Amino acid sequence: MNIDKIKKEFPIFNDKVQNHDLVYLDSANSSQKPLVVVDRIYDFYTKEFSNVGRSVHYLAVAATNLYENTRTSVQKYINAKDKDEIVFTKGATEAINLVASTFGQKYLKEGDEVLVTELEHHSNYVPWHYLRKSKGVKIEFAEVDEDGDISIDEIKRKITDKTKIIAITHLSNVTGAILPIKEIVDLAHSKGIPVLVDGCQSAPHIKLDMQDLDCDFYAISCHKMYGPTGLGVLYAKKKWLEDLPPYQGGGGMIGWVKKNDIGYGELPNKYEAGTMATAQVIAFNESIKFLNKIGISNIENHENQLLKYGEEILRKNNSVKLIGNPRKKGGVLSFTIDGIHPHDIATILDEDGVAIRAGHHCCQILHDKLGLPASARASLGVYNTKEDLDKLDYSINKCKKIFDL
Amino acid sequence: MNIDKIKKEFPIFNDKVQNHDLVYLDSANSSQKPLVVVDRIYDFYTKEFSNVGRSVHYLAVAATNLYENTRTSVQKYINAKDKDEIVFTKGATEAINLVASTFGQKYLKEGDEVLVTELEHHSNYVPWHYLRKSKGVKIEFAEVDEDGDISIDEIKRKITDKTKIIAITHLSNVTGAILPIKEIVDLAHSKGIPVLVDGCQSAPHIKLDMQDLDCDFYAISCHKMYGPTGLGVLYAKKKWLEDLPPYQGGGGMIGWVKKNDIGYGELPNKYEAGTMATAQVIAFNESIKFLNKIGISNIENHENQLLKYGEEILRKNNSVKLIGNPRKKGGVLSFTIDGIHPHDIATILDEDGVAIRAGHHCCQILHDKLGLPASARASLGVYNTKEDLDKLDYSINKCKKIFDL
Amino acid sequence: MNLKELYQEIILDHGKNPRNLGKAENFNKDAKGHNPLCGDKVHVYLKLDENKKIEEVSFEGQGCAISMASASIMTDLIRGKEENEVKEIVEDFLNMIKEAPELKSKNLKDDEKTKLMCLSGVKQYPMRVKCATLSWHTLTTAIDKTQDEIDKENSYNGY
Amino acid sequence: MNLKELYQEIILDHGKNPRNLGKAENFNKDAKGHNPLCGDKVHVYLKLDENKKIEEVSFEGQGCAISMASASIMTDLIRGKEENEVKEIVEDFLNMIKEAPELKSKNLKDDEKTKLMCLSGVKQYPMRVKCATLSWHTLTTAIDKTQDEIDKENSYNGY
Ligand SMILES: Cc1ncc(COP(=O)(O)O)c(C=O)c1O
Ligand SMILES: Cc1ncc(COP(=O)(O)O)c(C=O)c1O
Repeated sequence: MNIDKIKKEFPIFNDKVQNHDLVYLDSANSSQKPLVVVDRIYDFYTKEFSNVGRSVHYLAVAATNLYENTRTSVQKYINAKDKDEIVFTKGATEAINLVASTFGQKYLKEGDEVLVTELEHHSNYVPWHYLRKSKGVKIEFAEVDEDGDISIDEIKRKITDKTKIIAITHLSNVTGAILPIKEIVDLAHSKGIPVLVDGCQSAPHIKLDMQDLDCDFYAISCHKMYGPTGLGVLYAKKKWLEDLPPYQGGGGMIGWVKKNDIGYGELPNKYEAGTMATAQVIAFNESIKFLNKIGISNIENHENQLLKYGEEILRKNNSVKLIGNPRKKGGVLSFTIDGIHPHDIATILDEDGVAIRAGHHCCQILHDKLGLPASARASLGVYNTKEDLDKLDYSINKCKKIFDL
Repeated sequence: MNIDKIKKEFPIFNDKVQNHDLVYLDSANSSQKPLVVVDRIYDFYTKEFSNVGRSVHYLAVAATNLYENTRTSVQKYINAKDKDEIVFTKGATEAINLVASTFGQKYLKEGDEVLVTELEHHSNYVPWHYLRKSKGVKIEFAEVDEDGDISIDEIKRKITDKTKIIAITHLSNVTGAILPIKEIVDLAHSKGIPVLVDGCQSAPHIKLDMQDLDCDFYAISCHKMYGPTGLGVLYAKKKWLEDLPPYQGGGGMIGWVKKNDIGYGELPNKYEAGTMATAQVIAFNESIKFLNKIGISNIENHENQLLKYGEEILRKNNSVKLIGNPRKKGGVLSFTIDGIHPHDIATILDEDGVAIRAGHHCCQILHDKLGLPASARASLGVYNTKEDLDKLDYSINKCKKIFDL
Repeated sequence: MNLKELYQEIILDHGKNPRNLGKAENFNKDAKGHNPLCGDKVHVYLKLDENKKIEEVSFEGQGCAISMASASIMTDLIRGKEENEVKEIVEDFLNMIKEAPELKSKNLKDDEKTKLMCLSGVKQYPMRVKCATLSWHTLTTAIDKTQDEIDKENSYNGY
Repeated sequence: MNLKELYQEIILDHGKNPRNLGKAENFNKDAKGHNPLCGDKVHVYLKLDENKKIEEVSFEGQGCAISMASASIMTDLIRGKEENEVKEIVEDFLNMIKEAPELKSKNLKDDEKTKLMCLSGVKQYPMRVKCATLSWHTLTTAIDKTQDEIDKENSYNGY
């Protein structure tokens, strides 16, 4: 696996940013885009543009086919059983809102429990909070252990007779913990509880297999997968998509419309109201092809090696404290430095062209638990190298010098 | 105003499509994109990409500024009072769903009435239908007259003590009727009723002034405004955005987060949950600049002239029946031909490179009322010419020949 | 693409003057089909005799030349055939429209095949395939309907 | 951009050893400020005497060097000044951070201006402007608070 070659496929690394080579360590936030994806958007808009599924003219037919091709690619990428189980959304956030809203509407009532974890991103907490407000549903939190991990035992402890759904991250965007989803789903299903998985951080980095995981819902964010912004995927088992009420209403999702009643369309149309993100969906096919070309297990290996290397050098660096030491970990290096606030770290690193993120990373519950107002996070993508991590280390030392540590 | 020059700004017209010059008469469905917009997307992804508002590094700061610049441009384009009144959504459909859901939640109860019209697109009916199902709200329809128009008197007739909101199109995507929104808003406000306007078809074609119209909500679809797919705008008066509950929940829209409760962020963040369509928002600024450069009143004039010309030649064409003859009309030519189904028309026209739309155009209520299962629709954009309409006429005659009319 | 292949004489004729149009008198099975994207509708009526032979068949509908012609030709063709034969013909037809170069069914006579092949022009028009197949899918629905479903429907009128 | 300008000696010093940190004993006005995107928090306590002069001021908070230094310098600077003078200073400071090249307030002595200008390095770091201004906005909120609002708050604890 030739990272230099792969890196060259990303135009952003070919130019200097602010007179520096860009050391991009913010992929958990959003990944950079390979040229093939950007080119596809360009070509589609300049040569082939049409809206999807509504007109019978040539361009519309072609666009509709391209759009549906991406659905098939996504299906294959995550090994879903049926292409109708792939719903395109605005993002992972919308995907989770869709499930919380429709599942909540149909199945949740006062006193029912939703089990989430302390690792959850706000996008996998706020939508459930709405049901607390509107229906009196209770939200229970599986707690992280001292390693920033969640064990299957903790899940077991928190499941009660009232647990109606489990909403859980696959890979924590702060501690990097990879949770044992398959075991959790097994456990949950043995009690008749469906499971929604927030797969934002896992989808670009580890192999996914919906039929093996057997989860009920899986939310994906395309812009973290080397794809365009404004696009996400909800995977849901067909039985749920057939069973749950529709989410947004509008053009394209109807079956028939009368003044006194409305019938809804078949899958997957039922959940794709209005003009969709046509160009983005079509371009996302190139992201999938890009991932497939390299091979997700190669990506996983590469990022694992980098992660180990990064942990090694940061552990050696005095006053740097790594956050989380989970059993299984993905490419996220969150840390603090005693005496320097994460924002100051990020600003000083940025001056060297090293882009990381500082803050609570939309995980305030977790930061409260860890007793941290904020943390610094370096996160990995397929284009990162050991040199990037060396530069990170170098710039951290610069921070320490400025702050006289 | 030099249409040839303007047309050259749209790369799609520079190549043959299916060995024909493209005669694109489907802009009411979605418009073609000028090169500046596509280039902006390209440059952003290849040189400047970062997520918005979350990281403190250079690229993130720059992206955030660009993102907010578009908000200001939209504000100016529609003359809204405050930039925080501009909310970016997935599309107009989401914008309307947002209002129906949040307004419905807070203000609607059993027996309350929502007043829509028979002209409405499904996107401005289905979201209200949900409230009928969930809350027992009633939906009343202002009826079209024989000209496919809605008069202020008809609105007056349909308002009752129970009317809690009016949701109405500005410009019908079938009959082309431009409704007297300002008068309707005046009337509604005199009775304390807020008004949501579906501005999908008006925004790219006629001058908008939110402060003058004084409506409460206005929904816009960017892909019909020479902008990217997957993006819409909700304009809402600040008092509403402050007053209504949030819509989707997730990252970026929170104020503070605790295990037992959540506070929401300030405007406009409150309504922009999750990673937004960053690249699309940034590129949409170029669409606004493009519209401003030509000048919306020039566009309006140009399209009006074309519309008159189109009506003239189609009226002369035997067996073509135009749909709708409203007092004020925008650039939409819907028609039927006795003895040829609209789908057959569209297919035959397509063979000549003439792209129109056939079907119910997401307006089934209206088609039921008109007694039509479907219609054919040629709709105009800034790049259209009289020659385009001549070709339309020519190809219609070819249809007639094939069908022996 | 080729308009002449799509709009052959026989299609235009059946499109303009559909055979077997109207509600059947004594039908014992029926089904409605609908394409929500374009608004095409069809209602197929069947009268099966005690041997599951199609004694009478007709349809009501609104649609383009392709869909009307397809329904017209279909109804002409299945009258007198047995339920199982018809199901086999439907499958054969759908295969042909989707990808197969020709019809293979032993339950179709050569002149019937020729007639049906007039609809094959639609292959080159993906958006129009649904027009050609709607009535065929609806026919299958009607045949597969159980007495239970029929009873239930009689008390509801969806669209 | 220039890190040295941003992290001047005085900023680092105030950042590391903030003055006036802690909850005031006998405050009569206070307010909490919060930046939801980054998690910075500040709580400003004021004791105003009968002439609306700021007798005592302190703050509690979590944040970066910039925000801690800004709060520290601010609190040092406003002690002993009158409410109206302070409001004018806040405005002057916010203007300077936003765009004005210098401070203009007559209520600031020259050495006070020099101290405050140490925060001007933040101008070149748009994402950090909020760090520098959070405590100042919070100060304004505290000053503007009515007795009614104070009473109401005592029964609720938002964050
Ligand atoms: C009048 C009208 N309203 C609403 C919509 C829905 O807009 P979108 O599909 O962009 O969400 C459209 C376009 O499809 C429209 O023409
Ligand atoms: C773990 C996790 N969940 C959910 C999200 C939300 O995804 P999006 O912002 O693309 O909707 C993110 C990314 O921001 C994330 O990292």
